Amino acid sequence: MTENIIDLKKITVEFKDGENQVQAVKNVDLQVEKGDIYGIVGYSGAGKSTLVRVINLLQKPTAGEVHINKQDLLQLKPVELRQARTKIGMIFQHFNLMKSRTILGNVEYPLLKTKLSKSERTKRATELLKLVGLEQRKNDYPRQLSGGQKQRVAIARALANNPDILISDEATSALDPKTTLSILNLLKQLNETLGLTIVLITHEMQAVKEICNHVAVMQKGEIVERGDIEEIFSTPKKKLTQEFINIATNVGPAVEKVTENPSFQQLTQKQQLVQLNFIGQSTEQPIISTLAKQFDVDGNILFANVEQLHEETLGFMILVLTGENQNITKAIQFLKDNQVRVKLLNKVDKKEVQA
Amino acid sequence: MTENIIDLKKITVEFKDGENQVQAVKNVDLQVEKGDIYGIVGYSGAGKSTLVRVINLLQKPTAGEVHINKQDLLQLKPVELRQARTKIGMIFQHFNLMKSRTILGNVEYPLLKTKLSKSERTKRATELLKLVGLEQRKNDYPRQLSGGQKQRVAIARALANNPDILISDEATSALDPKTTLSILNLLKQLNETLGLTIVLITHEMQAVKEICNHVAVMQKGEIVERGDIEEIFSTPKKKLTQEFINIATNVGPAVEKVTENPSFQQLTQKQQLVQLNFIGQSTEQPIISTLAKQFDVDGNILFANVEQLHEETLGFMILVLTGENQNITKAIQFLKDNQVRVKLLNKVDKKEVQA
Amino acid sequence: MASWFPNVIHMQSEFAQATWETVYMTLVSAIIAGVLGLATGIFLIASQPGGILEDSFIYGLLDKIVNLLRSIPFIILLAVIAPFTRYLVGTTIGTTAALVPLIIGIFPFYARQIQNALTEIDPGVIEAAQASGSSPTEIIFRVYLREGLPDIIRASILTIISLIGLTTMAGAIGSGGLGDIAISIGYARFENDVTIVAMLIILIMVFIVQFAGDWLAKRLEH
Amino acid sequence: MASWFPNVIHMQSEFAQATWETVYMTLVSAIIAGVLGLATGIFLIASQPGGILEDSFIYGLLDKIVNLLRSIPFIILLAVIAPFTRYLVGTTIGTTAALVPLIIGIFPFYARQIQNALTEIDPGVIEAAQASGSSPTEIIFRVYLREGLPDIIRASILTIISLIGLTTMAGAIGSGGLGDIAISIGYARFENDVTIVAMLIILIMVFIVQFAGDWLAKRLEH
Amino acid sequence: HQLSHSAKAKTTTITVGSMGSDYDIWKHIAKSNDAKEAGLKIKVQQVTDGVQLNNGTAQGNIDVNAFQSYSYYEAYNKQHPKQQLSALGTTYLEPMGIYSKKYKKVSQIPDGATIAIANNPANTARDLLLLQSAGLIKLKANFSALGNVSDIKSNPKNLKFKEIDDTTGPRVLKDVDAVLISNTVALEGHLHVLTDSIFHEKIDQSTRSNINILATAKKNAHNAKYKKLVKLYHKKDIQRYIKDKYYGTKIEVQKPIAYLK
Ligand SMILES: Nc1ncnc2c1ncn2[C@@H]1O[C@H](COP(=O)(O)OP(=O)(O)OP(=O)(O)O)[C@@H](O)[C@H]1O
Ligand SMILES: Nc1ncnc2c1ncn2[C@@H]1O[C@H](COP(=O)(O)OP(=O)(O)OP(=O)(O)O)[C@@H](O)[C@H]1O
Ligand SMILES: [Mg+2]
Ligand SMILES: [Mg+2]
Repeated sequence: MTENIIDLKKITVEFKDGENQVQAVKNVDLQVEKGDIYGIVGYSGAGKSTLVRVINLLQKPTAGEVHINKQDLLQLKPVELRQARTKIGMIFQHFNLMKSRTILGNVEYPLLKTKLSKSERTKRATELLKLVGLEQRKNDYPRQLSGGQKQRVAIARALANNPDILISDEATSALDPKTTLSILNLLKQLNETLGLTIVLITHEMQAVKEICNHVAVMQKGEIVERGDIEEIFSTPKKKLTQEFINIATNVGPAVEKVTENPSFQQLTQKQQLVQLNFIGQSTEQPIISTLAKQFDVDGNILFANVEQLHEETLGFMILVLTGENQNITKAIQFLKDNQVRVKLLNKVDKKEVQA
Repeated sequence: MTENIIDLKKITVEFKDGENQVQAVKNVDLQVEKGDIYGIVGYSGAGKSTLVRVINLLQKPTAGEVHINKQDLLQLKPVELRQARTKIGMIFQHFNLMKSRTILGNVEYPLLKTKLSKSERTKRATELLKLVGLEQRKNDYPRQLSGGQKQRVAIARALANNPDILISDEATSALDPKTTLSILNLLKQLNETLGLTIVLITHEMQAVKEICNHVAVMQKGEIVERGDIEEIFSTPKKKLTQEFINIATNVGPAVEKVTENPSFQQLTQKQQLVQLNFIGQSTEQPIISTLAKQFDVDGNILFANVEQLHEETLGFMILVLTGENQNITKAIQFLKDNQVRVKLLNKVDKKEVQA
Repeated sequence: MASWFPNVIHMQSEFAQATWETVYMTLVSAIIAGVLGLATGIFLIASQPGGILEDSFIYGLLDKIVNLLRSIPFIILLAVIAPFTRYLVGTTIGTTAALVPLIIGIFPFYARQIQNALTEIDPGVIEAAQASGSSPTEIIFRVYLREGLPDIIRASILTIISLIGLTTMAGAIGSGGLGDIAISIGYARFENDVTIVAMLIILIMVFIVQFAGDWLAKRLEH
Repeated sequence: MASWFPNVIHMQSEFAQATWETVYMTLVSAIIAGVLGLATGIFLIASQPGGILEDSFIYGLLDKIVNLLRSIPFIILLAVIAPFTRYLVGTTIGTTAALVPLIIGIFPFYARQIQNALTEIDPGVIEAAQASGSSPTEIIFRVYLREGLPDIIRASILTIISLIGLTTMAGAIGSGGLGDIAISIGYARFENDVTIVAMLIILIMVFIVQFAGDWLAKRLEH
Repeated sequence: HQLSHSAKAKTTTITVGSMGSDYDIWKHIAKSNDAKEAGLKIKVQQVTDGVQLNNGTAQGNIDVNAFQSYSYYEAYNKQHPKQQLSALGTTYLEPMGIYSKKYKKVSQIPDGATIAIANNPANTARDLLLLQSAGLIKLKANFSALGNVSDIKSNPKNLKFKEIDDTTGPRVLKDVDAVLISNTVALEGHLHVLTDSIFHEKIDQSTRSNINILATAKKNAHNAKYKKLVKLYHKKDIQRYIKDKYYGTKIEVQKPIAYLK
């Protein structure tokens, strides 16, 4: 399981355009283990698309090495490269469907190279279309589909050839949440049953949280942070990562809203606004109940985002603690002793938490 | 403020395509008040794009009436229609930028019709590009931009002419969360300062919650539910709406995760898994603290999503209640008496909550 | 009838013959020049800078050959390639002999049009095919020729109509055909009715080609 | 020199004259036919079913005129439009008189090419312009002509090269030019060196047009 | 009409429209001392389409043309009652010849042989008349100057006719059994009608109408300057030049127009 199916070494990609020169990717290393689901997030224009396009050499890097499935892609003969590419499915940000083929024809396309008979191809493509919920439309042409429908066709096409690796460039950004979830579940299922390795560019941190095991955060062409999903979500090191998580978990906007709300600004002497972050088993112990029973401090939840992430509980909360001053102080100390990070919000610098 | 700037009456749109015939929009009424921010959500292919394209008559309805700003668009002369359109900005799902113009040129395009001088146009367009964070790239061409960057240019273009109405068809779906948030804030600010009316198609319920006052849910060409954002989010009537909200608030996946997780299935006799939904001032009273102090029932939060929505608190939680059986029963009764909806999860039918 | 078309009336068999000759020349040279031009156009697209088989030598060579052939006036082309024509069809005069210069005269034009048409294809779609492991040949047949089909058809209409025009010049080497009748009988001998009828028949052919082509292109545009 | 080009050597002033005539005919008719063809092509696009100024009558009319003009063999066109030519330029013989049939011979071809080129423009972009309140005229000038510029240039190259070919046929009405020298002196008199030199000059012109056009099209393709 | 106007203004410049070897001859004449002596300024313009050249002459865009035989001129006048031409005088007669690579004599031409003839009417009829004189075919009684293969009465050898652009004549010699080539074209193809052809026209009654003429618009029929051109053509130096250049195949004919009728 620790074998790296994708191993990009010191990848640099430059675009030259007359006088302009953009370094879209700068000296990036990226290792993805077989069977992993690897998320890539970052601002628009960070170089995510460019980086993943290097994986199947659609984008030749200006410098660096590309090892996929133990093959050094840059050293392969064209025919070998094409063979290697059949095992790397790709979902494009802009769908890239063929307008002259039906939906079915588009999904069948990658199968034309295989030894499957016409009817086997149709069968396989129809199955895939069923998976993405478009079997009814199989004889329509891309022009007749809505944005999300096109994206689902692109997903089916990328899976047609039973790839080892699936590269997904915002495959769900045009989809409604329900369809997004079902596609993510589909990907997860393929990952679990067939060992499909997935590289997922997405803007939806929710999606990352949902299915990724690892995540890399890109900024201005570089991977500024990477790691286990729990690690990144619980203890982000970079400001950018923090911001992304704040927005994804909605903490950023929530803090802003709460601190801007006059009614929460006018707390009594006996009240204290706090922000709590916690991870792990800490919630095995019922915090708020404990505060109430042990310190006689009531916790009123203004904002909460608590969830189970890979067997651990990850939580953010904004509470109004009400009680005697010394009790509140004790309660906060108790929380800190239990690995809960506490931030007093009355004094908080608005800028610091704002997105 | 109760004047309807957009008033679509009994709109039907049919696409004929040889033998095929798709009713993309079926007999839909849509009223949007001046200064409102109106969200439209729904599955991929539900007819959202088609419906909003009727607002500026890019899509002629097969039947129905289109009143915008008190004008009956279907009765206007071409020159009047064009005049009316200058006041309706539109952000397209597929950007639709002109590849022969620079970023700046694209944003300036709608201003070419106006009386502004060249330098005034450039000034205005540059301001807008600054707002979307692309001022640095203003002399680049669309080809040189990433997907998200293109979308931001499209946003700037739609705003160039100081429209009264802004139609946004998934304007933020290709954007990272940070940029999304800043765009949403921008829209909200324009809405507040200039009274811009916004119709927003989006797949991100988070975005809807963030800035919309009203929301309509579309399914198969019809608006199946509509109303105030608080109303819809707290007491959705249709299954589809429920599902969307569940996914948006992450309740659906959370319930699934929790109920599937063996450690939560093996609760002791003294434990009870519950799901709580609440809205309004109910959280003024610290629920969990009260349960602890009053009923000696500890509440351990497995999942929580609590937030402030237009001055009200909206919350979903999954808790493990621990205490004597009769205390738990009393605690649940207490919650119900306080307008908290309680669902016992041990017995829950998995299918019912699964997305 | 006889007073309006005094000469045509005695030339029915000549008209039938000429129509057949025009159809024959147009069809045969369209098919052969079509294949040649398509192949050349595709090679131009594939070998061009940034193409799927980028090769600046082949691109430069083809580009120059196409330009060269396009600079030779047709009448001179008839003469220049006469030895080649004789080698291929055994004679340099007559309808069949006309095919060779017609083909060589029109295929570079068609190749250029194909090149222009295929330039339009969304590079993203080509990339998607490459990503799925398609070879250049597969991309040519399964992507370029399919995605570009409506445009290829439009280019073909334009070319076939130009070709019909060109056949009228092949009269110089005894090709016959409607153009030849219109010019060397109708025009040169002042039998205006012959010119008019010959042109009407050509016009009908042009309309049929245009109509059928438009219909096909529209049908294929999904 | 003298042994390789026995005839050319005595014809330097004729060559200079002929080159000028060809350049003159090509340039002037390219400009006028360019404007006419562009206008016709744009009207075809705008009036076509689903176009920004859909009008099936105008579309049908233009479509038929273009086809009609394209079905007339050039030699006959010379004769048919002679009265019109005389009305416009006062004579039917000579270089200037050749402009009229050249223009009428080439502009329908160019119009068709423009139509084909503009068909390619992303309808989404047209919609975006419509949504911003642009009038049909604005869409034509600010969207079609700009977005389609690289393709318009490619179509123009193809047309200008075809036009250079067509000028060689205008010798029939005393237009002069390189094609005429190549045919009526070089070819008819077996003075091969004359033919070769005339064609080389034409070839150079073709290359200049192609090169300049390609360069421009590439530059404009952002 | 600027051109005719300017022609009047500069009365000394005469535009002669011509083609082929006539064009060369008239370019020579234009530069000759004889022309200067006669006070004539001549501009020669090549127009390769006979119909256009006659039209242009009738309309006054060309002052005088020099390319056609009398029979073709008559046919033109018959078809264009509104654009009448007038013959100024005769120039020369050149014999049309039958050429063949395969056969030395007309009698050797076999059954079913392919004969290439000109596709321009000035020469088609003349070609057919020559074939008739050679005894290969018989033509209908009303055979005109615009006659063509459909006017053949009998074709005992079942000859096949290919109408071609006559300037390609020398080039297709190899591809057919025999080609009829006008002298102008033959000369350019380095063929000498008197020695290389297997049969050629005699200068007799039957070929009288093949004599070449100078023509002008009817209204200029009596223009003295234009008439001077006829005299100029027959000047000694000029005739010597023509004889040398065309090996005596352009036989001078200096007769009144009435002789041709
Ligand atoms: N062909 C190109 N020429 C010039 N610059 C380019 C080109 N393609 C991409 N870029 C630039 O490279 C940078 C990275 O682009 P890329 O598409 O990888 O971004 P991204 O992270 O995928 O963004 P998004 O989330 O918006 O899709 C951007 O600044 C972009 O403008
Ligand atoms: N031009 C067309 N011809 C035929 N059917 C069409 C056309 N445009 C849209 N449709 C169909 O109409 C329905 C509604 O499409 P629409 O684009 O409005 O969906 P949408 O709600 O915007 O979806 P998405 O969220 O995926 O963008 C879909 O079923 C689509 O396939
Ligand atoms: Mg991208
Ligand atoms: Mg849509």
